[in-house]
Amino acid sequence: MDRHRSLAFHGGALALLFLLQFVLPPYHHTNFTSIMVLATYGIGYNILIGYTGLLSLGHAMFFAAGLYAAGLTVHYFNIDPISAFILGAAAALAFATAVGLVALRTTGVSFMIVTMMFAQACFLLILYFNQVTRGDEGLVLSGAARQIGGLSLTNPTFRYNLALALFTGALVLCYILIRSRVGRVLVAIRENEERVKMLGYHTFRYKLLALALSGLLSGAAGASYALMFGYVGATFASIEYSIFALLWVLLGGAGTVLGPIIGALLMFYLVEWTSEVTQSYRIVVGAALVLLTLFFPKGILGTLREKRLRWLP
Amino acid sequence: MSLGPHLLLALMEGTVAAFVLALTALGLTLVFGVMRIVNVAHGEFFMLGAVFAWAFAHLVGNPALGFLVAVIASPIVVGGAALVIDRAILRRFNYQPEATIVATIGLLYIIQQLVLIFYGPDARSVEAPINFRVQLPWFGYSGYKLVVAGIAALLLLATWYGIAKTKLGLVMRATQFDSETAQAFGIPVDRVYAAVFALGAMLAAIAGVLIVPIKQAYYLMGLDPLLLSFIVVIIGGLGSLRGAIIAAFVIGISDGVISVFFSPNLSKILATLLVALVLIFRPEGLFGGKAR
Amino acid sequence: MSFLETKALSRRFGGLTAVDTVDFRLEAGEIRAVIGPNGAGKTTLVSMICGRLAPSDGTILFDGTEITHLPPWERVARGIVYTFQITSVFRNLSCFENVALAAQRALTLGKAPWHTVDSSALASSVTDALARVHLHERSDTPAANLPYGHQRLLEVAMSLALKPKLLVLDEPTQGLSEAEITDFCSLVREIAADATILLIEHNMDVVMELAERITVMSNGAILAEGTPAEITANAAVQQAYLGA
Amino acid sequence: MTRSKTPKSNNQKSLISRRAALKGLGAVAGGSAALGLAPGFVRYIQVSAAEPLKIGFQAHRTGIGAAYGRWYERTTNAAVKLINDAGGIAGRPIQLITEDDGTDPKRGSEVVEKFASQHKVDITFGTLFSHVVMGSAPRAGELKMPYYVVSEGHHVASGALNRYTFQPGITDVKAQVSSMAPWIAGNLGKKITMIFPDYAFGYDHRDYFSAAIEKQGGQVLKLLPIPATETSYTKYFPQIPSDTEVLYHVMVGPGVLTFVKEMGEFYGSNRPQIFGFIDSLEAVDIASPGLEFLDGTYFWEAYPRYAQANQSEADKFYRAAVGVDNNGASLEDSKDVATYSHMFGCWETLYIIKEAVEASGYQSATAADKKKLVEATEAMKGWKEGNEHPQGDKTFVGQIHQCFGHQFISKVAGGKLEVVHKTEIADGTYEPETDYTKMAL
Repeated sequence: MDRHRSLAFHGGALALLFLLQFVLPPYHHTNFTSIMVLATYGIGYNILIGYTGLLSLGHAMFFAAGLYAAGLTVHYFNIDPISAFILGAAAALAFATAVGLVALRTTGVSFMIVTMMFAQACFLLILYFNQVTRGDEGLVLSGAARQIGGLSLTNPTFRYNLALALFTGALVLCYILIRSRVGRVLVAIRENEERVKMLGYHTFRYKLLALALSGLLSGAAGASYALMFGYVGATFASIEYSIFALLWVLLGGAGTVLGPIIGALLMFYLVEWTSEVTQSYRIVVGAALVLLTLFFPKGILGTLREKRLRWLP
Repeated sequence: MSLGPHLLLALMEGTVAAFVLALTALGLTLVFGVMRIVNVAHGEFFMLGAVFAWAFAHLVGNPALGFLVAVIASPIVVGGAALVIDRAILRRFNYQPEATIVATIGLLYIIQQLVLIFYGPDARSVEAPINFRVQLPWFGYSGYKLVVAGIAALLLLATWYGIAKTKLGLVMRATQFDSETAQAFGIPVDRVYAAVFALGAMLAAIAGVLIVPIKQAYYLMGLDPLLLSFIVVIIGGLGSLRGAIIAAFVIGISDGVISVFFSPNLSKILATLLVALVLIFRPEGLFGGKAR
Repeated sequence: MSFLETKALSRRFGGLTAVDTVDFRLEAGEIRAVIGPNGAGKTTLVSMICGRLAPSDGTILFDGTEITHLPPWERVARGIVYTFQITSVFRNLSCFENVALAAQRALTLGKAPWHTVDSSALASSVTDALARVHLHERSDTPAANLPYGHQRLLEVAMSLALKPKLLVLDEPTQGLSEAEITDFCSLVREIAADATILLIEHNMDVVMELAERITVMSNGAILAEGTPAEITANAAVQQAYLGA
Repeated sequence: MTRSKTPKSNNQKSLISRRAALKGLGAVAGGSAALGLAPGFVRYIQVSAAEPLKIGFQAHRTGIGAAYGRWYERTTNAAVKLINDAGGIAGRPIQLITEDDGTDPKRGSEVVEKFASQHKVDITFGTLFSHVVMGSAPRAGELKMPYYVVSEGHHVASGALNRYTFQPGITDVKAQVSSMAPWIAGNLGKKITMIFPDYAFGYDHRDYFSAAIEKQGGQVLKLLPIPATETSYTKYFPQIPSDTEVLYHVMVGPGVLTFVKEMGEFYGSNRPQIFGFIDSLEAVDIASPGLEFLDGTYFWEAYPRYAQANQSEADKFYRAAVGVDNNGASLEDSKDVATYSHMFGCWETLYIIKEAVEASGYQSATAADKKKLVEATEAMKGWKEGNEHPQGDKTFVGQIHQCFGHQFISKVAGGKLEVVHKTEIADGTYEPETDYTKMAL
């Protein structure tokens, strides 16, 4: 019963996103496209913070790994977007695994600090190899290189549906993961890692798996962003983009499948509206973070789940 | 310039940077040690120290007197702000570590933007209280930088004395060791936390005041000291005061030397790699105890 | 050769020696109680046996092989299972899910994390374990909604689902009512039919009722060891612990 | 252009004047919010005989570009007012719609999108920082939105962008630095050490100046890139080879004053020739305490900040219209120094847009009309000095969408900049690296 309700809820959300493309005005059409890509990044982040209980402040490095792996190969070697996407996601997966092998040796706040530092080192590496990356200015991918089977990635309808497909894939992956036995172990690690260890689990491996999957989704989102919007720049590796993921997930509800997209949507339009009346959108972001921790530590969906929708995964 | 003097200059620059870094990182690690929380807005306290130093120096007018006022008043104001933050926010969710991280990220944004609104996007300088140039046979050097190193050394000593020898320090150490037992023995843990949080902020603020005649006050200046402090506390062992100070010198001086001979970006990348190595061989940091 | 043996096992915390060169032996099938005043080193000793703490010195042998440096999950795989002193069930999960976490582990030992589990085998294993502690009817109740005594039983069920050879119970009866304690004792005897039991316990009635042999610790060392009768008669124990 | 310019140094401005400035900014923000509402009303009313021509202005109101953005807005508003007072463009008044991009490339492309889809503007213009241009231009190209940037980066002329992106109002960095080389080699020395920011803007200097000075028989002895966040410079100076004849600096970031001060401490009175790009000190008062060390050094300027003895009528007119005094500071606040070598680009670009719209017969925001506008812009050859182009004559190369103008070299004397040399346009021109006109429209 709960299972059906939950399937209907998420299926309904995806159907709504599909239908929205027919009614959204062009500006919001493009915004939704980019929000779905960024929400995929959010889902990746959520697997780690929401379901495994690991607070990373360096996820922009995985997003950037996908962004650069896909972007640079398209720019320099002219490979096709599908291979570039696969390459980007794979690069992020490998990178996240490598980072995990070191960073997961720490726990709690040290993990946060270490991920943040690694991300900053990646940001500096991008600047350091400016001959290749063009540093902060970044690279523009030509429209000609961004074609899949004759369809241009600059075509809004095509792009919207690709973003939707990416988001759906991430959502389904996340949904299956948390319903699986592995997902149960991850949640148990979030609740009490020591106990899970004494139940005989090699918790390090599970955390590594969570981080790798999280990096994979972040990187897939990064690669898609590069290919769909044609720009690759160091800004996306900055700490700000790690904080954004945290903000979306916390706002939407950590440990809820749809939380990241709700958070990303709300945050986008909150900044959009406030920037019309004030230039201080950062205060809005900051206040949102503080107020969330004080009054809604579980985020929107998390609070809903607590109050009524107990079946929400 | 030949290698010898070049290295000397690098060492001098690195040492001055290390003293300031040690003060900043000490504040961060003190807060972690006693309260078990990480203050991501720590760099903003550093920045606020610098910005208020500009404001006070500007109000007074006379450089030497203005700086003197700034050294005393700026940390007090910043410490006061930290107290307000502690009461209004951190205490409400009982210093829960993850919530603290998120809330202090929020504070980082809020503080930066408030400074941008009321102080502006400009970098503003404060005149050094003493202005002389030390002429070495090979190059000239700012006398004020040597003064900064001296003051920072005194402050580090004073902090050590405060923690090791005074009653307040004893209470702090007791709370750090076991806050529940401390509470049971009648130590007002709540107030100790507030005091420690304020003290941590004041240490960062003083570092900001000292640096402002060298580097100017600028609303985005907090990120670098924050990241460097993070590197320092991880290498030194979270919560270890001795580790933080030793690591500050390792990082400060090596950063000075590497960035003189190679690239500053490279030196920061190398520092991060060093952290990775430390974690592989000693996850608890070079001087950290095993996590309890 | 003993089922479990420690040789000169020590653990120091800074300047404090919590366990001091302890030689401890346990035979298969035994119910052994470890008693001693607070701070005697009981929990430190069993923590080293389960792998929660690394020893400072000494070795641990289990079933003929050295396990001194094995991580806890490998010890669980060999059959050493620890039941927490402080109740550590997953409060937001149902009883079934709690035990399933353990059962799933037992069914996938030595396999990769993504290995699938046959759900009917899992279900029967969980139901078995719950039935042994008489919680099978509350299978869908969230652990948080159970009364305290039942949470302790759930904790035991999780351990049982791991198919222990050596079950370490750390103060299992703490906070239980008299009636619950009686039930608990008979449960332990049932378990002992196919597992060795190492019990840390403060309640002397429980100890006397259950233990075949008793080890008394004091100041990090073993003060005495013997049958309940021998221990009751031991003057040193009376002086140090029973407080005579 | 990509640099952390915002942070100009100014240690004398009082908090009071800062507040006054903020009030002003607030008013601008409020005004433009009102403007943001305006399009809706205009559509419904439909009374005006001439439908306004909507120009979207992508402004750096916040983020690291804020100090520059402020002056870009002032210059743009002044030019729009003049054009509208004189009857607008093709008889239609300009309706300027300003959106903040936060000096962020992602937001930049969203702003372009918003202009095109929501405000339905005819033209987008005014972007300064390179990374924002790079982030926004692809979207402008996809939307077929004519996009006129005022960035001075070499990105347009290099062929990295697209058929819809132009830079007709300001000479690019490659041409600027190339035109400096002959004079430096001839007057200051041939052995050069370069200090430049370690990011894209600095790389243009590094690559194109090195090439240009070698052509003059000179040599770059040492390259010293400085990271964006650097605030302390002493450690870099020992790396300057002692046989350096000319120190070439284009320092930006929060620490420009520190840079000069520490350079003074390091060298004392015994210094090489020093040549800098005014980017180092845009929006900074040359007479600030701490900058005395720069006396007798040289600067590139695109447009002399201080009114010169032979000041043109056009410059007088331009200064008065924008509200800049003879020292390059705001008429209202003599401490509020303009970004004089860059902001003229907004002014001139608006007049070029006017010319292009009128020449193309552009009517409405249709694909066909926008194509005509692009082709008309590409067909232009250059402009003569005058009130519409106060900085001076320019040539325009349609193939690469880039203009070329005269550059100036000024010497610091008594806290002011005195022009000592004016380059020829030909000093900076180079072979086209691309041909946008061959791209599909």
